[in-house]
Amino acid sequence: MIHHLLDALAMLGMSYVIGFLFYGFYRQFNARVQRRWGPSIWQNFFDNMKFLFKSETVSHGAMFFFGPMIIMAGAITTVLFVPFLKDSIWLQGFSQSGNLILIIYLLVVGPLGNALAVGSSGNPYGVMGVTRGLTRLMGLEVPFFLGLALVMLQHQSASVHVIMAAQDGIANWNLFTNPIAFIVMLLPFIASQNASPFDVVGAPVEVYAGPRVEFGGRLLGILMTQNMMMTVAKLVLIVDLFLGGATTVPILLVKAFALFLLTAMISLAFPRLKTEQTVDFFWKIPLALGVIGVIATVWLPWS
Amino acid sequence: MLEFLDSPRVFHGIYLLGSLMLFFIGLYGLLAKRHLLKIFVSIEIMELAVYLILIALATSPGETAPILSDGLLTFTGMADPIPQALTLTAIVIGVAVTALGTSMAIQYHRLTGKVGVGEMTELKD
Amino acid sequence: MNLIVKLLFLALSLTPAMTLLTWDGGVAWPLFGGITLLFDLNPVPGFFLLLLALGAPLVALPMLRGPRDEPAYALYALLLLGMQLLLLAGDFIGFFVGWEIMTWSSYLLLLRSPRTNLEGAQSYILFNLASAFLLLAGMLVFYSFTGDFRIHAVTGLNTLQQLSLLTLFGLAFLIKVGALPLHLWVPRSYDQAPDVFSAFLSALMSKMGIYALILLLTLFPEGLAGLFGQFLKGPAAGYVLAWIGVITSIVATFKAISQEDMKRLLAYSSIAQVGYIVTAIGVGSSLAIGGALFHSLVHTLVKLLLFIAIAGIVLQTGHRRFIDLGQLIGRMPISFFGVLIGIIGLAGMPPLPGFASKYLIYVSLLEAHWLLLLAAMILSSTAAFVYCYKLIYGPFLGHANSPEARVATEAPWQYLVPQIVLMGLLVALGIFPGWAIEILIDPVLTALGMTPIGAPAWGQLATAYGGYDGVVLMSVFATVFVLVTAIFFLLRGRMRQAGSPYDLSYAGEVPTAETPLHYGAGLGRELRRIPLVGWILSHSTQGFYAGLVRQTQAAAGLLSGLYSGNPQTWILLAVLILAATLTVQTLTGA
Amino acid sequence: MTLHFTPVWFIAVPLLLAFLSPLWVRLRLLMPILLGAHVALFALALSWIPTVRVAPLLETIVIAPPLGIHLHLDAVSLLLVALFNVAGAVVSAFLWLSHAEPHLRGRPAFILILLLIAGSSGMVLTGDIFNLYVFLEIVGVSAYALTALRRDKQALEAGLKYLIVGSVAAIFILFAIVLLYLQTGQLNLAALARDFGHIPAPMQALIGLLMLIGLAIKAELFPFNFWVPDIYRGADPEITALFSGVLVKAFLFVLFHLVFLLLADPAVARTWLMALGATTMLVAEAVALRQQDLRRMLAYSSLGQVGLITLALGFASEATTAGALFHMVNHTLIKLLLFLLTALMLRRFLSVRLADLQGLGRAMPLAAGLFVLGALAVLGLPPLSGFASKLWILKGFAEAQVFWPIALILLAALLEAGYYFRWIKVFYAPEPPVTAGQAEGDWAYTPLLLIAGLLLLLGVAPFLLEDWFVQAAKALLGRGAFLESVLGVQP
Amino acid sequence: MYHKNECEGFQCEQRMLEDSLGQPNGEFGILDRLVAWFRQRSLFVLAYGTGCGAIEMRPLMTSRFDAERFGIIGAPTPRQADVLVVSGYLAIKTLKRVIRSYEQMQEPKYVIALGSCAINGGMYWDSYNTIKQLDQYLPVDMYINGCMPRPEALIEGFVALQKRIKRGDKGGYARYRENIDWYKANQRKVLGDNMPPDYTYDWYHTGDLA
Repeated sequence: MIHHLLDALAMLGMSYVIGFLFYGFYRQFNARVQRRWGPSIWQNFFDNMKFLFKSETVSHGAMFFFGPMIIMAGAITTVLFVPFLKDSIWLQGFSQSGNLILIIYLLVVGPLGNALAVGSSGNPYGVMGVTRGLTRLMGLEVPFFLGLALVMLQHQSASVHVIMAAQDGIANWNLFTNPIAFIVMLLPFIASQNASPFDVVGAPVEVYAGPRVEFGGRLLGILMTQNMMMTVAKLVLIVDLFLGGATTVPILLVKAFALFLLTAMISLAFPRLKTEQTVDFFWKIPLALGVIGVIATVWLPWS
Repeated sequence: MLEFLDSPRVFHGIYLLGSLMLFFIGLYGLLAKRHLLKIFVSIEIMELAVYLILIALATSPGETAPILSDGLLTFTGMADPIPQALTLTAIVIGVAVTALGTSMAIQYHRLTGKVGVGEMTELKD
Repeated sequence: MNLIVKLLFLALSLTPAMTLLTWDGGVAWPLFGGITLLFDLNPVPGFFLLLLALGAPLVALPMLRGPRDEPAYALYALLLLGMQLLLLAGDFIGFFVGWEIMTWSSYLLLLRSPRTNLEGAQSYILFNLASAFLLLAGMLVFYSFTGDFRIHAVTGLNTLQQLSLLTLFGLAFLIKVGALPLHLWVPRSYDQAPDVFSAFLSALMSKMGIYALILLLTLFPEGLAGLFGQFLKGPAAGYVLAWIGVITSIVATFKAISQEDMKRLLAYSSIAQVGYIVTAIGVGSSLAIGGALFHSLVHTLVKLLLFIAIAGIVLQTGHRRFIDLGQLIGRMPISFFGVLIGIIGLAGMPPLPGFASKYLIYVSLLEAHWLLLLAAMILSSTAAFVYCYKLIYGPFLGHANSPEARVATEAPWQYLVPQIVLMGLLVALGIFPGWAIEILIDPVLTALGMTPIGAPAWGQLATAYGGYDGVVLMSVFATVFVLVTAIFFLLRGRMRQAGSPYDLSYAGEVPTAETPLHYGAGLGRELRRIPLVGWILSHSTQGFYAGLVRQTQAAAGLLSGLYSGNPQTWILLAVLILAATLTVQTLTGA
Repeated sequence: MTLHFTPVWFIAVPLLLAFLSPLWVRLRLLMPILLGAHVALFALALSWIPTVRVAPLLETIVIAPPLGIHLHLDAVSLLLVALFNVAGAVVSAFLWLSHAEPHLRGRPAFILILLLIAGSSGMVLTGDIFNLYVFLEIVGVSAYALTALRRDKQALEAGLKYLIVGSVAAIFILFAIVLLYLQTGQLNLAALARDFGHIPAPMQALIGLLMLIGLAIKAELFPFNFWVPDIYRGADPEITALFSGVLVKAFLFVLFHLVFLLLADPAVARTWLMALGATTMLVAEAVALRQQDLRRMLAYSSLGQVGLITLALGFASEATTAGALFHMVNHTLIKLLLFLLTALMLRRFLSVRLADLQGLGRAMPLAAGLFVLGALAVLGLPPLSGFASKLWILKGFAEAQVFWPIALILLAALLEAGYYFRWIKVFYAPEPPVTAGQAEGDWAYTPLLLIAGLLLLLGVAPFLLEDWFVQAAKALLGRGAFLESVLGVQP
Repeated sequence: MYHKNECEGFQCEQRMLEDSLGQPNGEFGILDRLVAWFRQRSLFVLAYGTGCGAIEMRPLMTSRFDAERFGIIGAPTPRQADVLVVSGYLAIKTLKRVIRSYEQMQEPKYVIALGSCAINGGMYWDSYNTIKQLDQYLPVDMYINGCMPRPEALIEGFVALQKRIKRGDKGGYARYRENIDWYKANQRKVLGDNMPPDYTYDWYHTGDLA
């Protein structure tokens, strides 16, 4: 019990810390690409803390308040169901009670809780943002799931543990044994991280109508927190699935950072797409790749 | 000279031809005439043609009426009685139908002033 | 008197439950000419009888609201009778009798709604009768092959015979479940039916089609697998069926998103959900059938819940369009929770059981290696989030858009009791998916001659691809939720309730009651800009069926020209036909 | 002295009553007597069931067949006679119990209805072809007169049209009879059946065609049934109920009786008759889709059912025949129900057009409910009797592995549903209709409820009559047995 | 509250406003210090581009001046913003929007008046439809002078604000709350009946203070 509690706390703390550091890094990296200094690597932490300690928070009713709580709970649950380490009793959370498909669905709890709260605020711009978000979700889930399904099929299991355990040695990483799945899944993964070029939903700063239009103060702080934790959960999940997982925390950090760097570079290289362009893109390019992947790995006789 | 007419085939042929002509005249009237009474007349003509066929073809020349009287005590040489009975019945029925039809036509004419079968349009939807 | 009639009706609505609990032994009813109706309770229909037993009283309760309506009560009782006959039938004739009683009594119930229009009613009855007649044709073909009306597996059929059976029965049942492109009647009738009765239509009657589809599998010795060989790791015949199901669900989902009426939206969502079940039946493995059964169960509960909640809203506000509602969350909190739980179940989110059933179906698709189907199914189930959101946003969140929505009060208790019961059932099933598997589904699978799925514990769902633990999931989520909320309140700072619903950050502008702030009806409209969705939404089968009706009418008009009012024409025709036939006879015969 | 019951009673009693009717003055007794007569004859028919099961009953009049006239009571004719008397009883009960118009309760109506039933029974019972013609004309005359009984423009027009077309049909039939007699010298049906095969083939064809067209006009088969909707539209619905329930059935029976008797191998005519039946059914059901007047719609529906029965009888297998006979019974009951309901509606709203019957379900809930019941039965939906009979027919086809009639029958049923349910929908429209006429007392519904009960009973327990239908089918198809019973020889 | 008897007119008001600056915000413990530090390190700016000063906000965010290194970044809505930058002259019509936006911000919140026009009317001193002094209507925390100020000046202003926040100074929002009647009276003077609705501030009256 104590072990579980400590383990869970460790996972949460780690995901939070990694989360704001990675985000800070991303902002700095972004600044350097744009030839400026950029904020400190801790900047996201500062922002988050500031919001969490705002002295005033406006609420628009019970659902508006509970929405972020649901999101936060969903995010924490997600983190707790993703195994961070392989062959270890630590940083496992409750991942033995879950599986990949469950995690994919848990990833969606956040957006839906958010949607409830936004709707409750009564701001139509927020709801427009939510619709954009759900639309994007609709676009990205198909290739994302297809890529992961290829991995599940490869290992005949939906258990992250099993998939992780099967990838001993760098040659057995799914990144190399099933590269097409990785490629299929990569861009949707970026979109699910709410990163450019698929970030029109949140559209930081520029577009008035985002899901968070009505959130301020501590509720916004909660939303930021869960976002960072969720990002880490997703990164770790992909590391588990494609990069062979990690046996120790440093290795995990390295692998996650490498993956993060890859996604960050892709993000920075492309301009933003409109929602329908995003969806159309996902249903054309990654999905077509996925279909090719399915044909190559399942339909053809050698498979 | 006209003996050949007494041979049954010719005799029957003539009657058949005649009654068929009658039948077709009736049919023509039925199809071409518009007046209700004319139509009834045509129907009657057709019916009569059928009776005629029956009577004529069932009777050969030289046969007598199937009535036992005036010294005729046997059935030899008599015509087949059944067609005659049938025809009598049929005529009665035919008359009844025609009478009914005529009375209905008259009543219809009194009500509407119409006599033509083509003018009957009350039942059109 | 009033009370007695209503209590009697309520008692009648419990008959399926009584049948389920007290049935012992078969009943045979000879009809004529060697046709004997056999009735007995088997596990497979028993499962569906359980759904009926659950749903019937829950629908009956809200029906009691308002003035006494004996015809409706009587028809409802007849409908229940028909469905029980259908489920108990051991032979096709009994099945058909039940099927038809169900069809026409539900049609008459449908007519009791003042909103039913001619198109809706006609499409309902004609599609359903077409389905019934196809079923009858299938039965007769079956009879001519086997000389027997009993429902049993037939062996030794050639491909053509199998195909004809499969086509006739398949079409019949696909119409009943509302598969594309035979779904025209579904949205119309679910929309126009009396509000509470829509729940019955969607939740229970569509399940009869599912039952029939499962029954179809048992007609062939090895299910679909024995028919036309394998495709990948599943039956090839099922592959087609599965695609029908998936395409149905995709199209119906997008149609649902574009609806502006709550009940129509739910109708399309029913089509979509049943599409998943059809897909699962197409896969045909024990896991898939288990998933199909589980999803039937969940869909029944969810749709009962949603339709009853929506019926409550319509009752209280008189509006059914999203554009006329809004902000009912404070005024109808229980209904709000009903719809919330309902859409979570509908969207298949963990931890509610909708996820468990979808999980089984996904895994069965994976096991069959039918990944494209899996992707398509994911598409429709993620797109379902949009309409689920629309369903809760439209009536409950946002701003009230009509005077009635501003003053509405919570629905009467007759509507709330079923909702609370259903919410409880859904949550319980979500926590204990293994229980449902063990107790409800495995006996059915065993009866179908399949390997039971089994569950290590009541809280756990286990498959070859791994499983999850509903208890852990639920407790983690609940604990975290409570803790997060508690911690939030520990933080310093003040929560302040916005002084007005119009206190919105609205680019500095001040919105008023006149400002169009409710986004309900337009939600999802922008999806049209996505090429695929736009294509789907701009096409409909309605035109085809309307054209069919027009052509039939035109043909009827042409033929009715023959029935002129002129006796001479009649006679002329008769004579001409006589002459023509005679001529032909003489020319050919002589 | 014991009364000697013979089949002649079926014809003699109504005729006697009809001709004696001027003897009593009290008009109020007419309808009870009519009802009583039919009920008594029905009871008489029932009492013969055991006898007929053993062997057909031959009632010779004056001279023994084949020379004399005789009545032939076997299972099938007993069935139809019983049916006709039920129909007569129901209609007379309805006329008695409801506020029927005076002309329908007067002496002429009394006489004509009796004549109609007597003639129909005669047609079914007689074993002599000329006698058949006589009964046919009796039926015809009474039908023409009944049609025109109301004596307004519409009724007279319908009566005239009916008379013209009916007479022509009678001429065709008479012509055929004449030719038959000239060819064989026989009038007895059994003897004709024996000798028909010896007639030269072209003459057989001519006789067959003449007979077929004459009877097809009478039995309302396409393309000889164009008169039907007009007549059904013009006559009173109570009368139409008799036409659809009794007359057509009698003529259908005569048609098939002759076919099965005269042709040693009914397969010769099978294609023809089945084609006729199928076309009749499909055309009628299609045309009915567009009808705006209830009487017309029911007329077409009636045609459709006649087509179905023809299709099934034409196939001439035992199962389809039994089913078809069952369907005849059902159809009679259903059409009685529907036409009598039409009469009620007509009295209430003075019109039975679709637009005028909007929301009838509110003004006349029982009538609307019974209409629904009738519609369900005619569509062949369980648990009503139409289902059992249709199933029997379809089962017969399925047993023989002939599938196209099944497809056509189901298609026709679908079309039929298309218009029946349109009417039902309109009946249950939310807005109540404008009532112009008088409301009806509850007693008028008694016979209708009786029929409804019968429909339900026969639907749930068709085995009650199963044996009778099978016997009847055997009797209808059993040419050999017929010849043997009349002529005493095996052909 | 505003005491009329101590001094007169504009001077008096000015003194009162300046007095309230620089007073520590009650107790200032370790947690408060930390929080104040986080607050100053992360300023989300709602840049209300009322006039030409808005032009100068853009370079501030871009590569050359890069305000993000100070933790200053734009915010899309007033709910998320900490700093309201009123950049340039304020037409009466705009004032209403600015007031509403300010009231919708979550405390702690700060106002920066950018450019002469917002501080004292500037070249629009005698315009009929602009206001002259923003601080009569909203509590300004920082005045950045110039017509227009350069981005460097803006940065300096922001940094000065950050210092003040870090010190735990009571922000202008406290002043606004305390003197709400005065501010509202001023606003009503120019806006007349066209005031923004009450519900964004009326809780100040109910004693519902933090």
